[in-house]
Order: sequence, then structure tokens, then C-alpha cells
Amino acid sequence: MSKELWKGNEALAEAAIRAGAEAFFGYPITPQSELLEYMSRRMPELGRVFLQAESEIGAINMVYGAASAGVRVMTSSSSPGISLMQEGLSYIAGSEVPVVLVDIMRGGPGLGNIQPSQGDYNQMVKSAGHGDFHSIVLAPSTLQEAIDLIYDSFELAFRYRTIVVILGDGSLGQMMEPVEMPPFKEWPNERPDWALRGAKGRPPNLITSLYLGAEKLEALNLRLQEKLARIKAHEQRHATFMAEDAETLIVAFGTVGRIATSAVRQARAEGMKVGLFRPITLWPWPEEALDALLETGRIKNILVVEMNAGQMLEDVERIVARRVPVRFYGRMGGAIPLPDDILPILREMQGRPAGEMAATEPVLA
Amino acid sequence: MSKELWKGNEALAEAAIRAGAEAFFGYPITPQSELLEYMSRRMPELGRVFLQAESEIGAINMVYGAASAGVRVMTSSSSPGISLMQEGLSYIAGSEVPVVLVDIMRGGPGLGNIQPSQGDYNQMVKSAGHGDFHSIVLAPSTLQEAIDLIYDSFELAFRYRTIVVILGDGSLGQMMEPVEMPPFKEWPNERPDWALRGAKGRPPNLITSLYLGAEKLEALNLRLQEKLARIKAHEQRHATFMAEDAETLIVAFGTVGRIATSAVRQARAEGMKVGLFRPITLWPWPEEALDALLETGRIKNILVVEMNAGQMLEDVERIVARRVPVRFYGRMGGAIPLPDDILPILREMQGRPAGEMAATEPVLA
Amino acid sequence: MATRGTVLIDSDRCKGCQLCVHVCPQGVLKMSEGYNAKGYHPVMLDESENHCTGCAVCAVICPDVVFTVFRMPVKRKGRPARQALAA
Amino acid sequence: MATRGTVLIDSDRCKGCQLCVHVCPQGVLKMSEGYNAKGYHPVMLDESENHCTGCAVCAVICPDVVFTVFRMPVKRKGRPARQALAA
Amino acid sequence: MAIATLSTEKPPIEAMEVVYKRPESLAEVQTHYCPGCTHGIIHRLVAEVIDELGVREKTIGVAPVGCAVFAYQYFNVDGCEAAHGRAPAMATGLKRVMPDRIIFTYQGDGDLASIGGNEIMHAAARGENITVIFVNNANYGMTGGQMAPTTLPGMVTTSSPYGRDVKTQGYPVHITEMLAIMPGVAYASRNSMHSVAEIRKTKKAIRKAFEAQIKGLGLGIVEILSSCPTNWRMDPFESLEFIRDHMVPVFPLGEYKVHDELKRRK
Amino acid sequence: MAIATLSTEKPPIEAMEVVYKRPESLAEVQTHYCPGCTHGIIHRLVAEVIDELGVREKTIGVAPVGCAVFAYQYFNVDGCEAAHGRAPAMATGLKRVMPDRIIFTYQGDGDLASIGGNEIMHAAARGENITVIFVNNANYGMTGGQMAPTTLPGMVTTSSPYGRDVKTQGYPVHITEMLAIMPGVAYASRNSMHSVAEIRKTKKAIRKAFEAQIKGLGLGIVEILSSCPTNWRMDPFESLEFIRDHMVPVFPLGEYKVHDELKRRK
Amino acid sequence: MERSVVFAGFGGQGVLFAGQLLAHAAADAGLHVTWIPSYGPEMRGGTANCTVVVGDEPIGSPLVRHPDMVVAMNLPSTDKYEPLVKPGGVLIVNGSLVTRPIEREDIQVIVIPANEMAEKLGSQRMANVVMLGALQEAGDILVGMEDLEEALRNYLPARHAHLLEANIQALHAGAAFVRERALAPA
Amino acid sequence: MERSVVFAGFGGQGVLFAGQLLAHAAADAGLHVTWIPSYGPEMRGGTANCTVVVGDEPIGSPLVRHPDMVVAMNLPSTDKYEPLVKPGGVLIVNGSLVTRPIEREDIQVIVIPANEMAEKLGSQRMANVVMLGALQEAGDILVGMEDLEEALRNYLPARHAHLLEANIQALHAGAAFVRERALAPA
Ligand SMILES: Cc1ncc(C[n+]2csc(CCOP(=O)(O)OP(=O)(O)O)c2C)c(N)n1
Ligand SMILES: Cc1ncc(C[n+]2csc(CCOP(=O)(O)OP(=O)(O)O)c2C)c(N)n1
Ligand code: SF4
Ligand code: SF4
Ligand code: SF4
Ligand code: SF4
Ligand code: SF4
Ligand code: SF4
Ligand SMILES: [Mg+2]
Ligand SMILES: [Mg+2]
Repeated sequence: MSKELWKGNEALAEAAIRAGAEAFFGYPITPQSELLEYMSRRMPELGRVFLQAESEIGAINMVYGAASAGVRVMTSSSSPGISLMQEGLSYIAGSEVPVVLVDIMRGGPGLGNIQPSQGDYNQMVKSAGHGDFHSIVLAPSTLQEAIDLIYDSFELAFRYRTIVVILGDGSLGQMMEPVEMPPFKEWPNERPDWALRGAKGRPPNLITSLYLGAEKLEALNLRLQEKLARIKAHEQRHATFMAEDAETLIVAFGTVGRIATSAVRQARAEGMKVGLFRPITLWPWPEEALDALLETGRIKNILVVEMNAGQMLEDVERIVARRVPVRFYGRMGGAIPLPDDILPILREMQGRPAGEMAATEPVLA
Repeated sequence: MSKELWKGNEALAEAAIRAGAEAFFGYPITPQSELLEYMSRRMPELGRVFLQAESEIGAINMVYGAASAGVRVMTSSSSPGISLMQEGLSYIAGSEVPVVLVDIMRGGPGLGNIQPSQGDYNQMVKSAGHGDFHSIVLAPSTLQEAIDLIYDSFELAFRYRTIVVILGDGSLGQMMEPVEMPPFKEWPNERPDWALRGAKGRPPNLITSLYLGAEKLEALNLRLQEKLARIKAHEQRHATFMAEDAETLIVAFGTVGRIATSAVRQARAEGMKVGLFRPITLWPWPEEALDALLETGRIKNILVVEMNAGQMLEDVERIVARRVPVRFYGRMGGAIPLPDDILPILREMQGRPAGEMAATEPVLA
Repeated sequence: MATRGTVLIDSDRCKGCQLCVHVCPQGVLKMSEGYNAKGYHPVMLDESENHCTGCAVCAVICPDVVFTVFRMPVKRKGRPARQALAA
Repeated sequence: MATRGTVLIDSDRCKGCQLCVHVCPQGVLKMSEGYNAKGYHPVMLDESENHCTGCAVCAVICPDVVFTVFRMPVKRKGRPARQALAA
Repeated sequence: MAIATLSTEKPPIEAMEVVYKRPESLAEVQTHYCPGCTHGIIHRLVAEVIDELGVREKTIGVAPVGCAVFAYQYFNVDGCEAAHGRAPAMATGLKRVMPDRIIFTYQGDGDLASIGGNEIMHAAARGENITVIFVNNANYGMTGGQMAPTTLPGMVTTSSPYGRDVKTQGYPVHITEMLAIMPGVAYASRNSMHSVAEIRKTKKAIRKAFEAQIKGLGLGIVEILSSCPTNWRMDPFESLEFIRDHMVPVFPLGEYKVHDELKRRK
Repeated sequence: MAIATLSTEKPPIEAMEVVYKRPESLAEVQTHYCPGCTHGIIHRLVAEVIDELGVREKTIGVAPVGCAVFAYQYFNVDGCEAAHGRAPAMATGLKRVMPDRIIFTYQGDGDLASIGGNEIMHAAARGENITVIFVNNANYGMTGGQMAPTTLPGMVTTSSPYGRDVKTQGYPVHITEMLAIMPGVAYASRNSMHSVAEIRKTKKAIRKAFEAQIKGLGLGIVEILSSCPTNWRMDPFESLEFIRDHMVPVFPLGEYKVHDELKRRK
Repeated sequence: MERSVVFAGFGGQGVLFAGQLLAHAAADAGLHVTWIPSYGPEMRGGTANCTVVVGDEPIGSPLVRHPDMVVAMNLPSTDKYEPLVKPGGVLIVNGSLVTRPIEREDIQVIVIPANEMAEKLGSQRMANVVMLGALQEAGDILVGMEDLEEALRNYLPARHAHLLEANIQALHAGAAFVRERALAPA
Repeated sequence: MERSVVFAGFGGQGVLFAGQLLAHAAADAGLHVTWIPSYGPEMRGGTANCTVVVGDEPIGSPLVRHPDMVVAMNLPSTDKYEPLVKPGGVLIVNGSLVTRPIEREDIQVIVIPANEMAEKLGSQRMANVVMLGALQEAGDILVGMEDLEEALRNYLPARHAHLLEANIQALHAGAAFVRERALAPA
């Protein structure tokens, strides 16, 4: 199959459809609206369900309902809309129904702007609402990876009865790149036995997150924690780029992760031993892999680059545990860290003259 | 002034009133409803504003409006309600208006139950919505401390133009304890010059979190980060209990922090060198103080105890950076870790026979 | 008037709210002295003065589905009395 | 009819939407050939065939407040013409 | 189960016909409702209608956050628990992916008329084929009797201690009237629990609201004036009188919208 | 500023009176609206009313998320930017702590009728003394022309590519009619931008909605049918014709609620 | 020096109020004290309980797994708390509702017909105060009879003012019952 | 081997489409390519731009601070990008709208009257394609003229089908202009 040029948001939508999405509920918001618009054209064509909800709160609770029927359902939004979904996400997690959520992040806080950002890292990785739970958070750095990740997302969601988040930023949603679209996936006809389909010939099924009494709710939580431990054990994913012999390691995810490959190439061209560690799962964070790299003793220092004020940085610091120094370069509000910004810092970290400094001041956490 | 027995939620309300709260907007939710009910009686009595909103989203946006007028305004809620406020909180942070928020946490995720919990740590400390910001998060462990903290909260909120969160749990809200109520605070009549009061004799004031263009929004973010750095430098608070010569250090906040003092006393009675480190500000986390304790070299190991699955644990791990082993004991879903649960772990950590183990299995993260 | 019906009372479900007592047209329901397992005084049928007609009014108002109602088949009219659900 | 009014056109504000052209009762507004700073063809007053009456209809419909409208004071009636805001 | 009868001269029970028994769609469990709370009656009516329409095996109930939070356990049908106010959205999700199933929500006035106003309004605007049972007891029962949007003017609640002052705390909200003007709404009526006759009428209304769904006519909503003896601090029967004397005048009963297709039957 | 006139025999401008000039309450900046977008007209009308009522120095505007997101910069009054749909709540907060100030919101149909339905409904139910300018352009202008709750049946938008099918995507929502039945609403009217005459009427309506607030009568709302040439893919004048020919029949113009105190004047 | 007491019973039996009386008495006596209820959604019926911890130092944990003393006003509470009382502690049981024998032998058990005694004094509803009086006498709750009496005077809700003297009698009756039982041969 | 191009101009000038043509041509030629627009809220007017990066290895950064080549269709874009073109790079300027002299001397500059040329071929709106043709000739964009021609055939929106041949002519006209200029004495 040959590659075609697709726009990020539309590629995500088409790939989700081929992955078997049966229903989509969403609310427009830049920079993800093309995803919803694409769904509004394509889903009815295939006899599947598309509905524009009255709000993100409506959308996530429609998703909750459809997911309770054991249906492959998804929604997408961007940062402020995701904030509005937090209560719903917490209910979904507590009820253990499978859901796929796409977050195409924009600049914050507040209304902010619509430029790319990674300011939802905490909101998606640390907390999506009250209580103890985590979604599986996948952070693609190219359109092809975005397609491949969303293509698997329903399986992940159903395997663990969990929320799977595709965490992209505005530039991923808006850019075009040649990609290979996967074929339509086959799914069995049966619905999971927990699904609400009508209590025909069986006792009623119930989907709830309500557990009165500390014992019952603690039991639910222990079950959830046990599941999270299983996910942690099996689903950590990451990629490296020229990391084998690297002394300076960039850690970056998503769009920044791909931008960093350019910085790495340029640094290598200058003879610097620089590599990249790119988490693909932000939860579970690929701790073991980073740990293993550190245990080789080759890594001398780490540079975390993000489009936020250092949200992932805290995770990296926790894992690194002062074994090597960790530096940070962050841009906010829609500014994108470019290879030219990163290179001078790499030179410094490699003990060379920084050369011409970045046009804009780096933000150091 | 002599002490009187107060119920937690009502004491918080009265103390906020004495601190100068001019307006309250809220929505009922157990276990904080008595705070709202108290306000509904008391605020009109004093000619101040009380309004029950149609929802937590209504409430937080009313608070946003009133705060934009430079008025001392507050709201209160509990976990699911707080999740619904995330977008509003992000707007408030981006607009830099001062707000006081009380969160009386309950069990989650989802509807969960109404028993005490600390499951909002991440949601309040790491992220309250999209974008890069932090509220000042104060975690009282006794009613007197709750009163004292809320009594100062408006000053903090106005000094930094920030959100101040009083993070309690259901047991704090529901319990009674003798406390000393502070006197009514005097406030100057003038409103801050940024407040929306009508553009009389001056150019219009604008309150917004919208900054189109990456440069402008990055500039806002740099200003916010600079402010956060100032708060970090000046506002870290903590308490210790018998920590001077401790070898095993419990780290716990809020209700668990006070419960831990009993465990420490009992441990000391058994001759164990156990102490407590209790962060009072969860953001900014009192890193320096814990660091200083660790630097003495006396601490051999640390036990983090929480009413969640280990949310603060990650912060402690990051700060400790493997200098000493960190253990965790957590209860969820409304279960409360009691001294009897903690003691056997302390004994083990001090290399003694654990003795009779806790009635319920500890949860180990 | 002769007894035309009766009720079966699931006392353990009764919460003693007395709504049925208020509405029974025959006044044949009253609260018992004793307690049921939940600690409520359950309702009882007392036909000492009057008789239950099986009108099911009690069943219509009871929030806790305490009653099962029986009635003598009505033979006069041609069509058979059919089981009628309460409200 | 003699000219009874005129309009002042703030061309730089004009976005060339032509709404005023459509509604001007005298047909004295037309689009200029040139561009303004924003790259639009701004409107202009062309009284070659007809005259502006200062009726302010253009000002009522213009979304960009391009017009200031002037009118000769009406002297016939006793009371002085007062400044009237547009709509 | 104990049968307490002091009857005299009675024909044997075997000779009689059962004229009322527990509906199959009502689960065999005790509810947690307070004594005399009419939530219980409404549950029974809904269950009876589901039985009569023969749709138990394809019905899914959506419970609210409110005293009826456990409703999903009380019906003998598939069920779920929505977030506070969001039952119509959850029901929409269920219905859209299973158009042939029967979906109903059961919601309190705080849930539906306060926090959930937007979800019900838009479900109605879209003409979602769902049935909405809207239990209006003029307060937030579950959380201790605070003021609801439906609280009567002057009524004292735990959050309107001086009586609801309409000038500052607003006027009672008439959701059913507002929804009735929407073309997507096939059936809208307001009923009451205050007497046996009204209970019977309520059941008919509930039946029409389900029939509207079965026929695919649009959203059916039945608002039901219901009692809350505990928070009203009245005994159960007084509570019914309170509904009749004080609530009905503010919330007039009747059918506000009946789709033509529903009128035609019998 | 250039004056382009080809006039002949004209009395000097000094001899004339200014019959129209920019209102003081409108800031001296260019708006970002598309050419011919009637948002600009509505801004001007609001500014004129504020000027005429002499309340500029005590007025605070609340901008929505929508094309009018920068409205707070265009009025020469204190202003702020609400979260999407929450302007009525933000306005409530402002008004409750400053009852003597004049607070208005300026909201699009997506903002007010979709995501913000609950906030406007409850502000109306409470009879908040605020003024609401509700700009209905039958789509989400700012985000690229998606379907709004007010989109006309059959209308093609970027999220209803096959035309709005009322059966699955719902019917247009009539907010003004719904709010008009609430006792807390002092003034509710629907107006249009499609002609000079209607623009003049709209201004009168806006004035009444502000007067309602000044007199403390309750909430005043003016729904205004407005154009979106860009997303409708029409030229500005065609857009006005579209309003007249297609929107007005679906959204009838007129005053739906006028408080007695507002009728009495002149 | 710290004492923990759990008061437990049916919803309407006034266990929360009995605990509050003790808490008030302790607070007014200048002691440290915490009162914490078990709280649930407004679902009527079922049991209610509260824990009071009194001490001369700031109270650490307001909750304890093994209380020093338990006041059990009904059977379910007795079932729940009998095993939990700390060895050497005190269990006061409402004999009016609990007829089964108490098995623990490592604690001091008082079975008192509180309902009957309260009824004799005017109202069954004072059974909680009878039990409190018994507790004061049997256990060491760090506050004296006068403190509890004073607490009754100050904190009995106004609508029950007419019952104040009866309540004070109930308090003393409870104490007297314990004293007599202690004097009586075992 | 990687090349970066920025296309910039007014909203209606077709800069996004010109960039997409290049991206399509590169993709269909089996090259790696990214196209990324600057995007803003639907606020009309102002400038638009997109960045295209073409290469024979997977593209790292789809954005560059200093592009190899810039196609500037109006004055603001020229002002913004003239200083940013990488030394040794190429700047194609639309001479129809930009009359000021270009100052950079370390880059190759082509000033081409694209609007006039396009108008001659049938429509001003093809100025973007004229500029693209000039870029292909002047710079090394890794795709050939045939690739661009093919892209036009495949991706010109159906509603402009009647303009296909004119567009192809515009492409060649742009290239020819550069060739002639290169032959002409400086
Ligand atoms: C987001 C959120 N806010 C608030 C609550 C608390 N809460 C639970 S039930 C309820 C109101 C219930 O009132 P109503 O819907 O009228 O039902 P009723 O109990 O009267 O039957 C509230 C506010 C919650 N659970 N979640
Ligand atoms: C929570 C949230 N959801 C969605 C958006 C995206 N958004 C911005 S404006 C808008 C709709 C605007 O439409 P409308 O209110 O009709 O105003 P118009 O632009 O048509 O004047 C949307 C959905 C947002 N900013 N925030
Ligand atoms: S069936 Fe009728 S007569 Fe018999 S007990 Fe019930 S209400 Fe009374
Ligand atoms: S109505 Fe039902 S619950 Fe109430 S007393 Fe009668 S039988 Fe008992
Ligand atoms: S004032 Fe009247 S006549 Fe003059 S230009 Fe304007 S619309 Fe035309
Ligand atoms: S209406 Fe205004 S903006 Fe439009 S063309 Fe006329 S003057 Fe220009
Ligand atoms: S609190 Fe009120 S609504 Fe809730 S169960 Fe009790 S009586 Fe019914
Ligand atoms: S997009 Fe539509 S509503 Fe927005 S400014 Fe342009 S024309 Fe006006
Ligand atoms: Mg209610
Ligand atoms: Mg709109």
C-alpha cells in the first residue's frame, strides 16, 4: 500500500474508523475540530454513529453511555475541553468501561490560545479528575505513529477496560505528512459480558462507580490498582534515537520528541555524543527503559525539553534520582522549541562553547 | 478568648467570614454541605453575598466574576465538584484573580462514596486543569490549623493574585474540636487597581486569560512562572513532630498527618526513634525542609502514609532521590489509616518484630 | 357486606409510613404494636369492624410494595375478571 | 435636490463589505479602485449623479463605524436639529 | 413473610384472584428510601409499565445522583449510574448505539433541573428517543434538604434558612413547560403523588412516555411531584397534603405536550 | 484618515451638524471581524445605548468564547473574558458583589445556547439583573462554521455536511421563547440585523434590556439574528437576505416578554 | 493521658448528642478533645456512631481501632464493638434492647436498662444520657459529673429546655445504677 | 539531505495550497515530507504561512527557524522572512506587490511579477503557482517540474479543473522567468 498525504486530525479520525470506532461524540474546539468534522462526514457514510454534543460534558457522558453498551466509542477535544471532561473521566475510570480519547493540546492556562502546547501532561498523566486512577496515555510524534497508536487503542481499552488517551498537540493535528493507512480491522460480533444490552436471559448488568462503605470502595480501588500494576508491567513503550553511545540524553515526547531528532542529528554532525529518549507511553512512563540506560553509566547528563513549564520533568527527576544532572528547556504558550534552540544547550552540556545562542531565551525550570 | 467546640465545616465557614470573605458561591455536596449551609445563614446576616449556584461550574464562574471585581470571594466543594471546576480554575489562574477554594475530599474515583479521602492531591497539587499553573495548596490537620490557614488565605490570594486551596478531607469537615475563633479582620476600603469596578476616570480594566500569538501567551506564562518561583521561595510551610532525632520519618499531610502523631507517640513509647514530617503547603511542597532533614544523615528510612494510592509519594520520591528507602502505606475509598495500622510498619522499618499486624492489609504502592 | 378480597402483607418490607392506613377505604389497616426486623411497626389487616374489598388502593400508594392483593372473581358480568396491575 | 448632508469616511477602517453601498438611498457610495492599508477596497462618496442627504443609513448598517455623518441644520421647524445617534 | 389478619368469615385465599402483585421489573430488594417517601411509588409505577409493555429484557435504566442513586439496583433491568445531572447524555450515548433498546432516566429535581439543565434541554432539542422520569420534591433530598431550583417561594430549606426569597434566590423553574415547546419532545406532562387518583394518572403518563419512545416519536418526560417527608420534616401523609396544597398551585398538573401519534391510541 | 468625496456644489462641512459619529463607549480600535459581519453593527448599537443611558463609567462587559472573544477590547468599558458558555455565571458574580454597576454579557449562539444553556437558564430563573446580548448566527463562527443548536434544518455546515437532519441532529433551539416564560426575565425579544429598519428596532430592544437592569426588574435578553458571511460562504449583502428569507421564518422576531415597568415609559 | 470512647446505636437514639455532651464537657474543662461521627448519605435507618477522644495533650488520631470505652445502645452496635473494646476497657450496653449475654471477660461490662430508666424519668429519649451517666461512673473519661451536668445546662437544645432537669436526673440515675451494681455482690 | 521552504503571504493568496502542491509532489515521489501551517483563530486578514520540509530521510523537525527557501507573496511576509532565510538560501519575492529593494546579499533573490504573469495566463489567483515554478527552478527542492505538474493534475480541486492547463502554464512560466533571468546579464 502506498503512502498518502494526510492532515493530522483527519488521519487520526480515519485511522480510528479503520480501527473499528463505532461511535463518536464530540464538541468543536480548535485545533482539533477537523477530527470532528471528518467524523461528521465519514461515520454516517459507514452507518456508524456521529453526534455533535452540546458541550464537552455532554460528549464525555454520551461516551460513557455508549461505552457502557460495550461499543467502541471515542471523543476528541483540546485542553479547555479536556478540563471539562475530568469528572466524566473519573466516572468512566471508576466504572471500568473502555474509552478512547484524543487530546490535541493548545496553549493555556485558561482560554490561552490555539497554538500547540504540551500543557495537559499533568492533567492527563497525573490526574484526570478526582480519585486514584490513570489512563493509558500515548504520545505520538509523527502522523504515522499517531495512526498506529490509535489503531491499537481500542484493543488496549477493551483489554484493560480503561481509558486510552492519544495525547497530541496542535501541530500534530494541523500538519500533513505521507502516511500508510491501515486496513479496516475485523471485530467479533459479540459484546463483552459486562455490557448493558438488556437483561435478556441473564441477571441485570450494572455499570457504576458508586460503592458505599469504605470497604467496598477500597476493594474497587485495590482492583483498579492491581490493573494499573498489570498495565505498568506490560505496556511501557518508548523509542530511542542514537542513544546507544550517547552521553547527553534528550528526553522529550510527542512533537518535541521528533523535533529533537533533528537536534540530535545536528549535534552528531558536530561530533557530539547526543541521543534521544522518547517516551511513547506517558502513563505508564517507560521507567524501566530509562533506568536501564542510566544503569549503563554512559549517560552524563539529561536535557528534558517540553512545550510546557516542566511537567514531565518531575517524572524524569523522580526516575533519575540525582544519578546525573537534569536540565530543562521549555517553551510555553504555543512557542515551539526548535533544533536551533536546543543545540546551544547541548553544546554547553557537552562542554563546548554554546555558539550563537537561541533566538529566544530558553525557559529554565 | 476561650475555646469553643466547632464542627469542621462550620468552623471553616466562620473563620473565612472573620477573615473577610465578602461573597460565597457554592453548590451542595457531601461532605462539605454544612459549610455552604452555614454561609447561607451567616452571610445574609452580615449583609454579605451568599448564592447557591446551579452547579459547581456555575459556582466557580460566579467566583471568577466576583474575584474580577477585586472582592474577597470563595467557594467550597468536594472531589467530583472540584473536577468540574478545573476549566474555571485554569481561567482564574490565567487571569490572575485571587480566589479561595475549600476542597473537602471524599472517596473516588467517580461517584465513589462520601467517606474521607486524599484522592484530590494530584488534581489540586499537580494540575487543576490545562496549562501551567499551581494554586497555593494548604493542608490543615486540625480544626484550629484549618481556621488559622483560611484566616490568612485571602491575604495570600491577594498578595500573589492566585488561587489558594484549603485541602481537607471528609473527616476534617465532619469532626468537632475546641478551637479559638479569631477576631474579625479589618480590610482597607480600596479595591485593587486591576479590579473591574467601572472605567470611571481611568482607562478600562480588562481581566482575561486570552493571549493570541505565542509570544504574548509565553510572556504571560513567564510572568506566572516567575510568580510561582516567588511563592516557592517564600511560602513553603511544614511542621515536624519529634523529628529532631528521628531515624524513621513518617511523611503525611492533613488528617493523616495528625493521626501519625499518635503513631509516633506510641512508637516513641516503645523506644523507637520515629518522627513526623508534615507538609502544610502541598504546593509549594516544603522541599527545602525535607532536604535539610535528609542532609543531616540521621534519617534512615521514610514512610509515606496517605489516604490514596500514593499521590504525594511521587513528590517525596522525587525529593528523596533514593537517598534513603521510601515505603508507602495507603488506604483508599474512605478507609482511614489508624495508628494501629502504622505501628507494625514502623516496627519493621526499625528492624523490630512487627508484632500483631494491622487488622486490614496495608496497601503498598 | 361480605368479604370480597384480602391482602397479603410482607411485614418485613413495611416501613410503617401509614400511607395505606390513611387511604384504605374500608379502614381495615392499622399499625401493629410490635417491630419488624428493620425496627418499624408494620401494618396489619384488622377486619374486626369492616372487610377488605381487594380494591388495591393500599397497594397503589404503598411505596414499599408490601401488599399482594386478592379479590373474589366477579361473576355477574360476562367477561372474566382479569389480573389488574395496581395503578 | 441640493446637497443637504455629507459623510466623512475613515477609509482605513473600511473592510469593503459594500453593505453601505447596497443601502444608501441616494446611491452615492461606491467602492474605490485602490486598496487601503488592510488590503481592502474602501468605500468612497461619489456625488457625481446624486447627492448625499446625510440620512445616516450608511452609518446604521456599517459594521466598522467608517462614517461620520453631517447634515445641514433644518431650519423650518421651530426646534433645533439635535445630534441624533445612528440607530 | 408474615400475614397478619384478624379476619372473620373469609373465603380461602386460593379461591381468589391476585389483583395486585409485585411487578417483575422491580428487583426483590428493599429500597433505602425513608418511610413514606414517594420515590418508592414511582419506582413501582415505572416497573409496572415496563412489565405491561413487555420490554423488560431490552430496557436499560440510568440512575441519577440523588436519593435515587441506587435506582439501578431496584429495577430488574440493566442499569447504570450517571454523573450528577448527566443522565440524559449517558442515555443518549446508550440509545444512539442501540436504537432498538428502551432507555430511561430517573432523575431528581436537583439533578435534572439544576446541574443537569443543559443535558436535558439538549436531549429534548435533539428529540432523543428516551424516556425521562423527573422526580420533583422541591429540594435536594440526598444531601440534606438544600434548596433546589424547584423549591417553593418562601420555603425554608437548609440552604434557604430564611425562606426562599425569589428576588435573590430565584423563582421555581418550570422545566416541563420549557421543554414542551420543543419539537423534539413527543410527550411532556406533570403529575403528582399526592393521592391514589393522581398516582393512577401518573402511571398512564409514564406509559405514554415509554410508548413515545417505542414508537420513535421523540423524548418523553413525566415530571412527578413527589414528597420528601424527612427533609420537609413532616409525616408522610402530611407530605402528600403539602404537595396537593402547596406544590400543585405552583406546578400545575397536566399534559403539556402529546404527540398526535399518542393521542390516536384508543 | 482620508475623505474621498467627488462632491460638487457642497456647503462647507463646518456649516453642518454631526448627525452620526462614533459612540464614546466603542473603543478606537479596529475589530477583527470579517468584512460585513454584523457582529460589528451589534457592538456599535450596544455602545450607543451605553452612551445614551450615560452608564459607560459603571458598565462592565463580559465577552464570550466565540468570534466576539475580543469584545472586551472593543468596548470602552471595563471588561472580561468568560469561559465558553459561562458568561452569565461570571456576570452573576460581578453583579452580586456590585449591584449598582451595569453588567452585560455578549454571547454567540454556540456559547449561550449550546455549552452555556444551563448558565443562561439559571441566570434567567434567578432573575439576575443583567443584560444579555445573544448573537444568533446559526453556526459556530469562530471555530470554522460547525453546526450550532440554532442551525436551520437542512443547513450544511462543516459538521453537518449532509445538511442538518432534525431527526438525528435535533431541531433549532428557541432560547428566547423558553426564557420568556420565566418570571425572572424582565425583557426578552428577538431582533435581526437584516435591514436598516430592523437594526433600528434592535437598538430599541437593547435599550429596553439595559433599562430593565437599571430599574432592577430582572434579566433582559435580546436575541439578534446575525450574519456570518465567511462560514455561510455568501457575500455580506446576500447574508442579510439569507437572514430575512431563511432565519426569520424559523426564529420569529418580536418581543416575547416586556415587564410592565418597561411598557409604561413614553 | 488520653481516653477514647465510641458511642453507637440506631439513628434516632441520640448517640451523636451523647458524644457531643462529653466533648463539650471536656472542652469546657480545658481538655483537648475530638468528636468525629461516622457519616453516610441521607439513608435512614442503620446505625450511627461517633468517637470521642479526650486528653490532656493535643489529640493525635481522632479515630481508634480499639477504643478504651464503648457505649452500645443497640444489638448491632454491641455485636460490632464488643470485640473491639481495648482489653481492660469498658463496655456499657443498653440492656433494654440487648438481651444476649456479653462474652468478653477481659473488659468491664455494664448492662443497664437505659430505656426503662429513662422512661421512668419522663422519656425513653433520654436513654442516651442515662448511658452517659453510667459511663462517667464506670470508666475514666477525664471529666466529672459536674462537667457533664454543666454541659447539659449549656448545650441541651432550647426546644428541650423543659427536659433539662429530667436529663440531669437521667445522668445521675445512670451513674447511680453503676455504683449500686458495684456495691452489690457479683 | 533535507530542504525547508516557507510559503508566506496574505490569506487569500494560496500559500497553503502552494505548499501542499510541493508536499504532494514530494510524497508521490516517495520522499519524506512534512507540511505545517501557521494556524490562527478564524480571524480574516493578516498573513498566512506554511513550512514544507522535504528529505530523503524521516523528517525530524517540521519547523525551522532558518528555512533554506522562502516564497514571499506580499510585503509583510518579505519583511518577516528576508532576515530568516538561511545564508546561501533562496528568497522568491512577489514583485507585483513588493516594490522595496531586497537587502540580503548572502542569498539568492528572485523578484518575480507573479500577479501580472498569472493574470496574463488567465487569473491573478495563480500567482502562487507562478512563484512555485520559480522556486523549483531557482532552488533545489528535491522534486522535479514533472512532479509538480503531476501534483497539479492530481490535487487541483475539481472546481478549478478548467484552470488546470493554465496552472501548468503558470508553473512553467515561473520557471522560465528564472531561467531567462539567469541567462540575462546581471
Ligand atoms: C458534581 C456533584 N455535585 C454535587 C453532588 C452532591 N449531590 C448528590 S445528590 C444531590 C442533589 C440531589 O437532589 P435531587 O436531584 O433533587 O434528588 P433527591 O435526592 O431530592 O431525590 C447533590 C447536590 C454530587 N454528587 N456531584
Ligand atoms: C470549553 C471549550 N469548548 C470549545 C471551545 C471552542 N470554541 C470556541 S468558540 C466556539 C463556538 C463559537 O460559536 P458561537 O458562540 O456561536 O459564536 P460565533 O463565533 O458564531 O459568534 C467554540 C466551540 C472552547 N474555546 N472552549
Ligand atoms: S385492598 Fe382495599 S380494602 Fe383491602 S386493605 Fe387494601 S385498601 Fe383496604
Ligand atoms: S404504605 Fe406500605 S410501607 Fe407504609 S405503612 Fe402501609 S404497608 Fe407499610
Ligand atoms: S448619509 Fe445617506 S445619502 Fe449619505 S452616503 Fe450615507 S446613506 Fe447615502
Ligand atoms: S459598510 Fe462600512 S465597512 Fe462596509 S464597505 Fe461600507 S464603509 Fe466599508
Ligand atoms: S431524603 Fe427525602 S427524597 Fe430522599 S429518601 Fe428520604 S424522604 Fe425520600
Ligand atoms: S467567522 Fe462569521 S461570525 Fe465570525 S467574524 Fe467572520 S463572519 Fe463574523
Ligand atoms: Mg429532589
Ligand atoms: Mg454563532
